[in-house]
Formats: sequence, C-alpha cells, structure tokens
Amino acid sequence: MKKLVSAPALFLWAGAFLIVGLLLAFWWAPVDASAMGFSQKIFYYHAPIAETSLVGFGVAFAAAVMYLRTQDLKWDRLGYVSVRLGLLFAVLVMFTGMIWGKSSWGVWWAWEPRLTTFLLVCFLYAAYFVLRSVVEEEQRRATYAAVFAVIAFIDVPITWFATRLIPEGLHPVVFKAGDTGMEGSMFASFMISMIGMTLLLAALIRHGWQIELLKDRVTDLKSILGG
Amino acid sequence: MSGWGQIGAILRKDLIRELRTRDMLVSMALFALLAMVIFHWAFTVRGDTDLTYFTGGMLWVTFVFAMLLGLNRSFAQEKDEHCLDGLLLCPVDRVTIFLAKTVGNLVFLLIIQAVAVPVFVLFFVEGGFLEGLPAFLAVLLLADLGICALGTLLATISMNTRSRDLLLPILFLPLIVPLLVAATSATTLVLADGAGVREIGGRLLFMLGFDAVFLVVAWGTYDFAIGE
Amino acid sequence: MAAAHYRRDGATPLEIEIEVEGLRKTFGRREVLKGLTFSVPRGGFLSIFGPNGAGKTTTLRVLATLLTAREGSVKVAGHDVREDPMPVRRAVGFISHNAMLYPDLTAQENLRFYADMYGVADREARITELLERLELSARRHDAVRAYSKGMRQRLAIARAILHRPRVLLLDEPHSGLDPRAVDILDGLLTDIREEHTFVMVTHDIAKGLEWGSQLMIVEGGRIVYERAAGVDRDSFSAVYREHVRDGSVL
Amino acid sequence: MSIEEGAKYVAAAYAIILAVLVAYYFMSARRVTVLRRDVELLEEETKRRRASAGGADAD
Repeated sequence: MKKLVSAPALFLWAGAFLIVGLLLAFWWAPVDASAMGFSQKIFYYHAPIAETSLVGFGVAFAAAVMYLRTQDLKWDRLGYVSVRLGLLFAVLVMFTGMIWGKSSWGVWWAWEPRLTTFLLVCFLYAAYFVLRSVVEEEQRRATYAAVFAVIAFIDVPITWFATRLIPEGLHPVVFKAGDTGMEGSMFASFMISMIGMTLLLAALIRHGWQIELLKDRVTDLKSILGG
Repeated sequence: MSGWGQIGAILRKDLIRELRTRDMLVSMALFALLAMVIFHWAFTVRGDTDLTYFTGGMLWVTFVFAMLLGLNRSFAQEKDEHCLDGLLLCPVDRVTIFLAKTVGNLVFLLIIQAVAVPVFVLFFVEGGFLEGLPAFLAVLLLADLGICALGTLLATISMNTRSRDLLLPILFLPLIVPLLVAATSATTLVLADGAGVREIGGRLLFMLGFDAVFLVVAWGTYDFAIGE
Repeated sequence: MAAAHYRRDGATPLEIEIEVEGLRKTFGRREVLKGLTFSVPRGGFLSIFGPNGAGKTTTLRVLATLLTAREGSVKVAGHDVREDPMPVRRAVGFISHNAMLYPDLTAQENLRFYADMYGVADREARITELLERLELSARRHDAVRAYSKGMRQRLAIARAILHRPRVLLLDEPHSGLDPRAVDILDGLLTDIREEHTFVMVTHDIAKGLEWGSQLMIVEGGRIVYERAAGVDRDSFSAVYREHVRDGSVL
Repeated sequence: MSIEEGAKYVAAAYAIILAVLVAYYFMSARRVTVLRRDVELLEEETKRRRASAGGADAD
C-alpha cells in the first residue's frame, strides 16, 4: 500500500494518465467546431493545470488548519511545499493562458476574469513567501504563514467572483469553451488529463515535504553534534 | 467586565491618544488631499476632461492607501512600549481586542472621509450628487468595514515581523482587491450613472458577504495573529 | 489593605498557589524549557536565578499566560493556564522592566484604562489610593512621556497591582532603576509582601536572597538547584558558580 | 489562425510545461536521496559520539 502512493509510484501513475490523456486529446477528441479550432486542444492541459494549482492551495489550507490545531511544524512544512507548487502551477496557468489568448484572440493578455483571478492569486501567494522571509522565529513564522494561507485560500473564490463585477463591454469576453456542453470524448480526455496532473502534483508535494523534513532532521542532528 | 466595556476602554484609550497626538489623522488627511491633486494632474489629458467616471477609482485607491498609513500606526505604540503585553495580560478575549481595534480604525477612516469626500465631489463630479447619497453611503460603510477588519487582522501580523510597514501593503492589497472592485464599480455607477441602491444591490450584497467572511475568519484566527 | 480581599473560600495557609509540572516549551524546534517541576505555596516568594537565555523569563511568561506551553501542566491560583486562562489573568499581576504604559496618556488615564480592562469596581478610589501610596499624586495629570524611568516603574507597579492580584510575577524589577526608585520598590514590596504570592526572576543575587523564601537556579531550561531560603550570599554565590558554567556574571 | 499554426503553439507549450515538471520531479528526487544519505551519516556520527560519551559518564 505504502509503495503504491510513494512519490515514484505517484509519478509513474501521473505519467501514464498524462500520456493517455495527451493521446486521447490529440487523436480521439474531435477538433472544436467553433472558431477555437485546433488551439482548443490547449484546454486539455490548461484547465487541469489551473485545477491542480487550486488543489495545491487547498492542501496548503488544510495543512494550515492542521498546524494551527497541533502546532506541529511538519504541517508547516507541508503548507510551505504546497504553496510553492501551487504557485508554480499558477504561473504555468498564466503561461498557457497567454498562449491561448494569443492563438484565439490574437493578444497576449486580456483582462478576462479567469486570467485576472490567477494573476491576483499569484500576487497573493507571492506575499506568502515575503511574509515567511521576514519572520525569524520559527514557530511564529509557521503560525503567521498558516493564518495567511487560510485567509488567502478563502480569498481565491471571492476574487474569482469579484472579477465578474468588472463592467463588461470594455473587453470582449470570448472564453466560453468550458461553459458549453462537452462531447463525451472531450470530457473523458479532459478528466484523464486532470487526474494525471493532480497525481503529478501529489508526487511533487510528497518529495518536497520529504525534503523539508529531512532538512529539519539534518539541522537537528548538526546542532546536537555541534553543541 | 463585559466584552463591550473592554471594547469601550480600548477605543477610548486609542481615541484619547489620537486626538492628543493627531499623528495618524493629520498624515492620513494630508495624504488624501494630496492624492486628489496628483490624480487631477495624472488623469486630465485635455483641458475639458470629465473625470466623473474615474472618481470611484480615485476615491477607493486613496482611501485604501490612506488606511495603510493609519494601520501601520495603529499598532506601533502597542508594540514599541510593550503595551501589547499589558493588553494581553488583561482578562480579555483576543477577539475583543480585534473588534476594538477595527472599530477604532473605522472611526479614523470615517473622519478622513468626512473631510475628503466633499472635496472629491466638488473637484471631480459634474452634475448632481445628493440624490445618490444613500447608495453612496451604503457603499462607503460596507467597504470601510471590510477594509478595517481585514486591515486590522493583517496589521496585527505585520507589526510582529521584521519589516512591519513594508510588509502590510504586500499582504493587504491583493486580498482587498475583490472589495475594491465592488466598491469602485458601485461608486462609479452611483456618481456617474445616477444608480440607486437597487441598481447596485448585487455589489452591496457582495461587499456584505466579504465583510462577513473576513469577520468570521478574523474571529477564528486572531488568537494566533496576536499571541506568542 | 485587608487580607480578606485575597482570601478565597476554603483557603488554608499552606495551599499551593502555583503548581508547575513537567513544563516544556519549544520555540520552533528549539527546546527552551526541558521539563520544569516546582510549586510555590500561597504567600511564598520564589526567586529564580540563572544566566541569560536559561528560560527564566519564558517560565514567567508561561505563568502569566503570555506564552502557551503544549507539554506539562501549569496551575496558577487553582486554574490551568491553558484550559482556563481568564481567571489566571485576573489573579496575576506582572511587573517587568518594560513599564507597559502608553506614553501619550497621563498616569490617571493609563490606570483608568487598565482598571476598565480588569473591571475594577471602585476605580477612582483605587487609583487615588495607589497614586498616593506610590507618591505620584502630584503628577497624575502629566503624560507618562514626561516621567523619569523610576517614576514609570512606580506607575508600572500601580498598574500591576491595580486589580488586586493574588500572585505577582516580577521580571527583573530592579533593573535600570536608580537607588531612590529601588528603595520605593522595596518599600512597596514590603507593604504588599504578606498578601501575595511572588515569583521573581532576577540577576541580582542580593535582592533575590533578601526577598526569596525559596531559591531556584535555572540553566539550559532545567532546574539545576533548589532550596529554601536561609543561606548567606557568599555560599550561594559559590553554589551558583558551581552550577552555572558562566557564573562570572554575578 | 490556421490549424497548423495553432497546433505549433499548443504542442510547443505542452512540451515545455511537461519538461519543466519532469525536470522538477527528478531534481527533487535527487535532493531526497542526497539528504537521506546526509541524515544517515549524521545519525551514525551521533550514535558513535553518544556511545563514547556514555562510556565516559559511567566512570
């Protein structure tokens, strides 16, 4: 059981799902009939990456709650690693989002609600690292980081909603692909990619967490030996 | 003593202090008025530019930044003179401290707005303003409450860190954006398009929800923010 | 001041007022207190000595509910500091080298604020009484900013005993005081000695021995020496040097 | 935009992203291995010291 969820195992599963998802997306799912055309294929990894980023922040939220309840620093390490990976995926979302924008709207950036939300989320979680860097005392840093991770995660859906309050008509809203019903083959390809990307995140979090815990252990042992 | 009495005591103490030194209010008010002049230069592209459509944005950008100045000060003394320890020694719920500080900051922000809003309207809004007043005040109060609640929570965290004043805007601004979007668009609708409470109802509701969410979050986390 | 203020129902003279068992405190992964166990009876005076960083102040702050320790049990005035902090806070007065006063407020305003926070019923009478006793009445309407260090420290004492605490925690109360202020502080301690239980953290061996009924040396987060009072300064200094690696600070 | 053009964008982006993630994975895997070895070495060293210190205390 333990072997099945170890980081290498997760990585292999992720690889399998991603490759199958890729094959299905490019060769099985039909080319989108609307103006999106072939570039709609980007949807099969753009959306999973976005979802995975939010899963990362969700894990950080859960870890923050656990830390505040137990004051056990291992949860702080998990939160830290999850935010880092969530942010990495959020940056990738911006990257794929911009490519999408260029290929379907002809511009690299549009103030479209979802892109705007992710831009703000990037700023939000960048602040998490700034906060960590200015608190020296470890327990205090963990506590503040946890409080902020809780606040930030709650702010994400609020931000997503708020960007829809920006008056329309200023910028064209083109992004409707996800809203219309998907064909079965599209949906299956999409789900498989999504599972693969989430498993990849799980593998990366496991490794990252392990690294942080091992680093702590090294520090402890060194201080025993040094003192 | 009841929580209300303690809120009153903290509030009274902060008000006496502020009215005696006036260091927060003076700098906040001067900032708000200066921002107005700068916005005028920045946005007047031609002699006859109508800035009415920008007033909502200008107002809330100004108030958020003015509040950042105030928030940095509101915990400075508690920290510098170790009064925070004295406060934490008292038999007081940490949430009571949060509520008292939030109300205190709200009072200061309202004082600043009482000065700045009329001047803003005089300078930038063309046409009537009074018929939109109820809607405008609703936006003002809901936005102020959210700014002060979230601001107080984050100022409590940032005062205990190495870089204090520098950290607060970085934490505060991305979190406050949703409220800022709602407040700005609602204010613009009221001032420029003559919308009433009914037309901006959705935005008011959104702001109310924002305030409620962050009051609850602060309720749950303030112990951690202020302690140890 | 009547001792009746401080008596709780069923209190016996030798009741334990402060009970600490297996207290451990970590800051992050650094363990500052490594299992302290001690107790102070009602009316006792515990003097804690030890080098900087030994964990003395941390211990005091745990007793005052300013810090929470996750391991061990700490009871002050019959209440667990972690489970039930409010009655502990009401029972404790804390005097440290930081005055914890608002410099822009007057002495009277400072005391009024704290009196309201503690819910002192006879606020004005109590403030007047304390200001007189601490010889601050003449300056009660001056901002604390204008006070000398000694005066601030006296006002800090008034702040700490305003709500008639049963337990007084003293964190280096003599440090930074001029001789006159030391005299006043000692006079005041004499006045209130009978009615309170004390824990004092100090570097000052003479003061610690003068006041303490129990002596304790803490080093590296452990109690390394403990005894009842009744020892002269020279032999205690020798003991201190023996137990504390850097005993030369004395 | 033609299908060929779009395909170029999409394929390139996917390749880059997967390369980044896979590289990230192998870097962190390496890091884990290195740290595990460090911890093992340090633990052995601690045990050895403790053994010799314990012998000294017994005197």
